Amino acid sequence: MDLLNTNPDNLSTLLSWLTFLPLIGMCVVLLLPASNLRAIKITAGVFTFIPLVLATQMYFGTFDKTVSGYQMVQHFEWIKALGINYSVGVDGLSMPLLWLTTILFFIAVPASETVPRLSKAYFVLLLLLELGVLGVFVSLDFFLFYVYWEIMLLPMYFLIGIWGGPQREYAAIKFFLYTLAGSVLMLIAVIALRLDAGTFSIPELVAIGKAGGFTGPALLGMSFTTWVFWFLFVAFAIKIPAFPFHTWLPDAHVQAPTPISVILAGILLKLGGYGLLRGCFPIVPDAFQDFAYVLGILGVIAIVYGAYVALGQSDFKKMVAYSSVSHMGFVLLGMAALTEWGMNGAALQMFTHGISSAACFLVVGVVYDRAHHRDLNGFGGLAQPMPRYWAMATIAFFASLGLPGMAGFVSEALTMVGAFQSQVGWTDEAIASGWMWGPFQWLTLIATIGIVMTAAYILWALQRVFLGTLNEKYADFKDISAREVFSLAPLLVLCIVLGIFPWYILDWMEVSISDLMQILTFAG
Amino acid sequence: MSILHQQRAFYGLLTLAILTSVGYGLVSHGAEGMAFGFFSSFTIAGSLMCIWERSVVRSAFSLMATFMGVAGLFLLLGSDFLAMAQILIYVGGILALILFGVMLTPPDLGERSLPRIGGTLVLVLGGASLVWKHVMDATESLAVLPVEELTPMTSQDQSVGLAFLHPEQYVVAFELAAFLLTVALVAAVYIARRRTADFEPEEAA
Amino acid sequence: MGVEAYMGVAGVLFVLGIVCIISRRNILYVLMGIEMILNAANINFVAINRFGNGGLEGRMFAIFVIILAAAEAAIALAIVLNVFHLFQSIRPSDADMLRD
Amino acid sequence: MNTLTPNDYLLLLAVPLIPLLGYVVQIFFGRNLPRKGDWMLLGGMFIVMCITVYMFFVHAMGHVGPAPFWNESAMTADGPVFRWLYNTSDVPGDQNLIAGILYDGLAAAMLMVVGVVSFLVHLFSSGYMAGDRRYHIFFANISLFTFAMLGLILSDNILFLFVFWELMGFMSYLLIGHFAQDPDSPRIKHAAAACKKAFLTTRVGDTCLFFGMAMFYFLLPREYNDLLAQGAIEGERVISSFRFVDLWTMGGQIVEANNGEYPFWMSVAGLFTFGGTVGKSAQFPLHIWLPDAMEGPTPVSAMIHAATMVAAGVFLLGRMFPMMSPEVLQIVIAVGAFTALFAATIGCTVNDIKGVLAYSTISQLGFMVAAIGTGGLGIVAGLFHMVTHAFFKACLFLSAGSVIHGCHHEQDMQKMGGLRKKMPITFMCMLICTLAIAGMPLFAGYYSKDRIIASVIDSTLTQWRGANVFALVALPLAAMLTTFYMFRLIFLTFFGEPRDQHIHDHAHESPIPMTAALIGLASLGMFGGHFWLAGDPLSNNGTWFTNLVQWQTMYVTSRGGSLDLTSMNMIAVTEHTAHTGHVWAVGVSLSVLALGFFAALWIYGLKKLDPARITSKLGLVYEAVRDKYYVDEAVNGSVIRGTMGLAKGQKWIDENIIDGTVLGVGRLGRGLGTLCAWIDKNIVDGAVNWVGNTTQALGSVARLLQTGRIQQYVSFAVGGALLLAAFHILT
Repeated sequence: MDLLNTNPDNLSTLLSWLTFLPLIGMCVVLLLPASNLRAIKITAGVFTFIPLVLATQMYFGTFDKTVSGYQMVQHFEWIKALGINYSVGVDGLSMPLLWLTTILFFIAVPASETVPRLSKAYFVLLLLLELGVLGVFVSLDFFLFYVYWEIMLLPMYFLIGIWGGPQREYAAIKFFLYTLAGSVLMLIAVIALRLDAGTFSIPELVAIGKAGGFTGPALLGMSFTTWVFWFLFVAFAIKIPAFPFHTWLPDAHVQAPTPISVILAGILLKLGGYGLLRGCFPIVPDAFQDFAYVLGILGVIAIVYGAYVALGQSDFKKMVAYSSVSHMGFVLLGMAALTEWGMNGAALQMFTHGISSAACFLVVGVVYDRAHHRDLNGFGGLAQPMPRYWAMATIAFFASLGLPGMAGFVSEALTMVGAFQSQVGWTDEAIASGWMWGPFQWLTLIATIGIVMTAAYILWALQRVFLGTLNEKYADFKDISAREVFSLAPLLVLCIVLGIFPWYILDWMEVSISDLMQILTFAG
Repeated sequence: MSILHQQRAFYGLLTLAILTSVGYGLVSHGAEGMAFGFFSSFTIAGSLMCIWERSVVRSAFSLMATFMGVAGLFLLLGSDFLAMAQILIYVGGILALILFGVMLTPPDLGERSLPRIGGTLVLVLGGASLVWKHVMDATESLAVLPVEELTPMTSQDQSVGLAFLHPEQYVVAFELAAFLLTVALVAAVYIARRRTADFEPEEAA
Repeated sequence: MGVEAYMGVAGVLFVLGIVCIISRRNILYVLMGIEMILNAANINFVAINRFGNGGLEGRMFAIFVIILAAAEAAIALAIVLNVFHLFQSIRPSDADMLRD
Repeated sequence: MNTLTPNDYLLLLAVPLIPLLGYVVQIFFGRNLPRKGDWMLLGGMFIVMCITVYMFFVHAMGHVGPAPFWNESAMTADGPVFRWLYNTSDVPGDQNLIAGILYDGLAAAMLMVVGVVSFLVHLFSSGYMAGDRRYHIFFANISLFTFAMLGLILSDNILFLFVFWELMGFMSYLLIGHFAQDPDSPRIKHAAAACKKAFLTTRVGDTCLFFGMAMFYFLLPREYNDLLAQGAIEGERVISSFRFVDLWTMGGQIVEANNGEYPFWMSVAGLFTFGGTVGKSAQFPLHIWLPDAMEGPTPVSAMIHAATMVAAGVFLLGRMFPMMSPEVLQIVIAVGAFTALFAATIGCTVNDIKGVLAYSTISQLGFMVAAIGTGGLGIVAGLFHMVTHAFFKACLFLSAGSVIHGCHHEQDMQKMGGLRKKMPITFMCMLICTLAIAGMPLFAGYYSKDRIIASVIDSTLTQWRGANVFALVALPLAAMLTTFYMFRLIFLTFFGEPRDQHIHDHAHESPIPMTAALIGLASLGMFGGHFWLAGDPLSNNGTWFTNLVQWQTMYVTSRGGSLDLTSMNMIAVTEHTAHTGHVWAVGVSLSVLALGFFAALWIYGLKKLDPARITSKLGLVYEAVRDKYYVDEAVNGSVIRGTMGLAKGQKWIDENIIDGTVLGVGRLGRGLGTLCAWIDKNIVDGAVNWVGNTTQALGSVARLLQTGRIQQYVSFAVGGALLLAAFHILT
């Protein structure tokens, strides 16, 4: 199979258009006079809406979900000397996330009305961020992947650093250094792969990886594939964020303005997971399988630990931030299980968590815009003055809770059942003796505690904010405004529709996930 | 020695040098050699006199000899347009300018000091002779034809004129030169304009 | 006559130009020295052009040198007048305001 | 042998979809529909009731045959099939989840019960909730709840059962929390806490069920295929699936292959599934949420916390019964019996009218669970009791509701008294249902409770096991206490002089829709029992209901397996023991009834004995019982404070240790920074300054050359050039 099917006739420029539209938008916004904020908002809106239309048309139209391998590939030499070429393509794994990105950015623009000190620079950086994120999802050349990864980093730093809350500098710096450390590790790994395999292109690396063709030098006592795996894993784990590297997330979320934390939670966390499924697992599959149980353990720790810490929070947004840590733990657990349902669950969880956590952050944003504080104990009985807001908040939070009928449940159920089926870590004699209980079965059992605790902290928060006696300070709050509904409603509709018909996403992913599963050596 | 003797000795030596070079040229290369000898000695003598002369005016005029000598050499080398341009611009233009300069500045007769001139001359000539061999080696690398195979000299003023306006050749340089000259002219006028300050009487500083 | 002869003359003229600039105390001699140096360069150009492949480059270059020399002389003269006006003396050593 | 035709399935499919449609319409247009849209939902429920009753009589009632009617849903694809995970049919069966409808005896009975009870409760609440501010939202939530319950009953696989199971949990959260958003309701704070508590406790049970379900899904086919490989079972390889039909066949054949031995993991999975029932049907450890759930409006308590939702746990037990190994059944009996007794004792001390009914529900559920636990005919008794209990408990709650409605939301029995003249219809209905729950012959309760006691006696006689013995003692005692506290309630509310004159004067009979619902349920409570049996109550088999419910054995046998329930649980019910067991049961239940009634009459009716003296004599025991054995405090203290402590601890860990390490690194960095700064200033900077100074000194020397005289510069230039040339030449 010609990995990149780069024969000229199918060089469709659709993907390049999609990624570079925000850039054009940025230039247009730059040209506009800074004083005319309305025009800027409209242009930003237009230049996020067009990629959305494009992505939707691609998702439901041009993307053929039955064909395996990459589609809409565009490939040409970029830096001939180093063998870096601009190769762009999309497959079942990245298509839904691409669509999610365009949706969330389109929603973020109207949601930016209430950002303090809003200015032209904000929208410029926002569009640059969109370029970076779209680029990461479409790039098939590891170097291009890295370039977009770095592009995405910079605007995020400024967006948090300038328009954020009180300690925004600390949060921005912490976010920047954390992710930068990760991306440095990734760079080392990418270069090591390039030198060893002679190419940056991911499909070729995957082919070599599958054939076990890496013969690079050992480092720190680890074989080549192992240390490359660890470097890549740490780089992506920081982004997920996996357990030990997650402390930047709450600070970044608390300080970031609402639309930015919507994007941060909605998409940026998925880059880690996507990176693992695109760059780390298929390229060094045997190392991934050897250390799958470590990933599983980290995933479960994240689930349980994230849930407990969220329970202990008194800041509404920090609680939702930790809930993101907990939910992204499922992605890690699903991936580590190396089973069909596990992988599908992980990939679907990335999408569903994207929409549900974005909805939760918008909900927090709505109440923050009115009360200008996020202390959970300071609220009370908001359901009375704002009934429609309470209805939407319930749907959003119960979607992230994993209530059946909502998208969250499908992915969590898939991940849990997939993880339960995992035979990672089963010793051979255990299999022989028919004893069907290995480490991952224990991990799934522990993860159920996490699920119960998720219900606990969400319901407790809902009770403190919405139910009970109305705090007279908030008696005159007006209900959710049309603009806020415009941002929130599509996400909630998506949550419900995907809850009932998950195949809108799963069908798209099914082919590429089964391709990934072929890479596994033992019968997954 | 008194100044007069010095002058007489210097000019005597000069004419002697001119004659020897013409003679030697005649002997070694016939008519062409003679012409070369004459022109080259004329150039060098002119510049020597320019350095030697105490008064600026005489130096200026001696410079004219140098320019004429150089023009002659150009003729010998077959570029007649250039020789004519040399005479026209250098003698007619630049020399006149220098004379204006001389007129506008006070004469400073005592300024020449022979030992200085002698010292620098000896020094520079010594260094130059040191370097001369090296320069000669450098010219070996030039693709220079020996005298015999030279193509006969033909007057190329037609081609020079065309070259000036020929699009691939020098039309750009030509236009730029024209532009540069106008700018230089304006700049010179501007720099040397009479300041209003000159007209008010200056109080005691 | 060989090209060495012409270059010899150019060399001597060049040296004399430098001597003229350095030894005489009058700014005008600096100008004259510069003219000598430029002429020496011209001789070389034309000589090598003649004895070389005989194209037009050498001559054309010489012509442009001459043109520019003219422009340079005009500017130089204007500057000399100003110097004289400012320092009331035409000795280059007096115009040492650049020294801190 | 499937008697259901394709359009029957469409009819069945309509049953859950009508309330769903009603919900969607109500949510969007409820507010501005006439009478806020309650007639629309009421009409919808009426249609659903008619369908369920029609389907029940056409298919379930008339059918008396060996194999239960069922549908192979996906296989024969005559039933509507819903591909859930992947819409393409080329994905292998076990990867894609194909859900269909399983309409068998148990489902038929439950469907009818839920249909009837829901309709009557809708009718009742249209009157009871008349003045409520969020009237249309209440109706929307109730109809979505009905959708979830009907969906649960009809689902043919355990995953969809789980989906509707949790959806019901969510709806009970919203309904209990109904008053939590009503500013003028006095108990707004309690309602807020109660709904959260309800959801969380059931969520604990749900996760256990989820885990059990995952175990069955993964381990059952693996075991089956291993045995297949070893030749113990013939047939072709099996793919893992959630569908009940597959679970039963695989389970039955595995057990049979192990000649009756249940593999260990099957017991573990069974236990986890039972965890789900404990959570949802409020069995002993997880029962704490039901009494608090009384914060919700009374129709909610009637429908959700008496008839339907809590019965779902027992329904699940009925569905998953073949997978339960004998050890698990022991635990089931123990938990059921203990809950029955435990709740009954508390019931006697509660003064809140709905509180009494709440604990009575827990106790009755304990009866059902224990009955099913005994296996064999016990399943029939348990499920039958579930059906009758739904009717009379709903009626009891609704009558309590009308009492409360009459006494202007006064729930404390101490303040009531002598209301029988004021509210004759409510009194009559409540009396009928109390007789039913007490087990008076000819009333519904008698048949089912008597059968339970009979099955307990049978199982203990056939094999002397600890749990059975405990049940044998506990259940009759609980039955006696049930009669006692029910009649205590009747005497306190309806008989004697009014204790609170103000309430008594204003008490009034409820309006028509409420009383109509009460009469409907009361009649079902009365005739429900006899009508079902269509056979002599004393005989053991042949009753129409038994073979309706005993479908599993027949089902598996018809598929070539030999899953004999009785044999599976090794309770060989011989003809003889069945009969003697039954005689004993009738005797026990009648004596217990009499004992309970006269005790209540003695203390509360004729006021011969002052209850205060008994309680003082009992002293500490009474306090313990009255405070519900401090279970709430224990749970709050241990579990909830424990989790909160853990949460605060982990928050501290996260902030100080993990973040601490990062900050530590930061501080370390800063410390190093200051150190380096010092080094930098003194040493490095020192060097730089030194260099600076020396260069400056050299500079001043060099400055001498800067004479400003042009000629010197030219000479330097020429000198430099010459030097270079010389250097070049010499080297």
